[in-house]
Amino acid sequence: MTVRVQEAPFDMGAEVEAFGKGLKGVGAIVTFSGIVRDEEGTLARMVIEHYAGMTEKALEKIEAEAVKRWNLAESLIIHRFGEMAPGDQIMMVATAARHRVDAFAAAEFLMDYLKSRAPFWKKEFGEDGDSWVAAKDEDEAALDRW
Amino acid sequence: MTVRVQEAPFDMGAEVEAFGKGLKGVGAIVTFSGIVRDEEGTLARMVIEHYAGMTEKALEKIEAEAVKRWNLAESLIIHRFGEMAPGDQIMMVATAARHRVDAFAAAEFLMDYLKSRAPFWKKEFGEDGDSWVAAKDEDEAALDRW
Amino acid sequence: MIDVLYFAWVRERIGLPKEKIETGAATVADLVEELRAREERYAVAFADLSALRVAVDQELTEFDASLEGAREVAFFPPMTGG
Amino acid sequence: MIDVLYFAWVRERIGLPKEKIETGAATVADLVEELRAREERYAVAFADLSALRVAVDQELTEFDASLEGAREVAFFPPMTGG
Repeated sequence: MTVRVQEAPFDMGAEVEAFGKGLKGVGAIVTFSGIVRDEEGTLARMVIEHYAGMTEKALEKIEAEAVKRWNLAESLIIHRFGEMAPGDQIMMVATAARHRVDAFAAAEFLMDYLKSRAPFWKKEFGEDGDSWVAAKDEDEAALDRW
Repeated sequence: MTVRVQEAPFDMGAEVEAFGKGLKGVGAIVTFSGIVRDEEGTLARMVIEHYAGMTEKALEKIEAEAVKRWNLAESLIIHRFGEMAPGDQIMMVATAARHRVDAFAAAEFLMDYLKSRAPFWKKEFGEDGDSWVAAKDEDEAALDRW
Repeated sequence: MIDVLYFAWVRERIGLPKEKIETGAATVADLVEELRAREERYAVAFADLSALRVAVDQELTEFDASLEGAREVAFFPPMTGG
Repeated sequence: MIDVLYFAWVRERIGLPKEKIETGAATVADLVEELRAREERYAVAFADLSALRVAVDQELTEFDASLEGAREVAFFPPMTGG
């Protein structure tokens, strides 16, 4: 169970490789990675602000909840803050379990909670100036299924 | 949209890295990898038999169905056959989409269909001799949700 | 002449992966009947059709499927990929 | 004395990320009332509480939460991680 909040980019391939190493009794690994969409070239850059101090705590709480609900052998959350360009990786989660059902459900749960319960805020800088990304009703609604 | 059926091992980290490169309009990538479980040390090796000729066709059909149902920018299925040891990677799928909901749903769909509709058969060689892995009712039932 | 393929424990019970069979069977089920009548090992392999799956020309199908124009029929247990 | 933090557009509207505030407010809502009364920029930032979220001592909570013993209160818009 690992949480990392960092400004630096991360190497998705290397993280996935390292995550899978040496796990016992694991038959299924699911990963998700979130990427800055290019929005057809209108987005110049994105800046993610976060609440240093609370962020790790919030992510660890979400992860602990996932561990309570599903039979997980391991999990990982990496989330960046600071400035990013279109195509850059923003974050990733990985879950390892004996069976695929647990690995998938836990990864989706982590993503749904992380979207609207971890203190990150995205600001987009584009052709038409800059604006804070608005939270989506569907992201809030996604929590109801858990 | 890529399908690869091969005997050789693959490098999950490198595959994930390559899969994400140069995709346009993508905000979400989901990967699944299936691993030979060690079964507490009782499993010596696993051999996967497949139906050469039909396998690629079956996987391409499953992938085409996923593309019809969800808004995917890219997808990948790699599945090995032949001899494997506990801890080895058997297969992986990857899906890339604008939104996470599509990427997750398509990856789960691919896995559910691949489990019981692609012509692979697993045989386990262990302490108590060898045996063909039986199909699980729950895997057949998993198809009903799609 | 039709190619008949066997996989996994069906292959092991019958003792070969593939054979050419001269048959006038109209459906997969008819072909199964012919095979069952051949030898004990076929009768054993095809004892319980609910434990078997069939593909005609590399497409999954049912036991009542027609063999008209078919070049290849494959018998195997439920698949266990992933 | 309590640390009050602002994030995203709340921070931008109020014009600072953090300040120490001397307050006797019993709840978050009471603190919001005090802030609104201070200056126009606070009134603007806190105009619509349904557009805001609050954390007390780094735990998400509601606007009717007590401030008893609280050291840190943070105000921000709905989160947009992932």
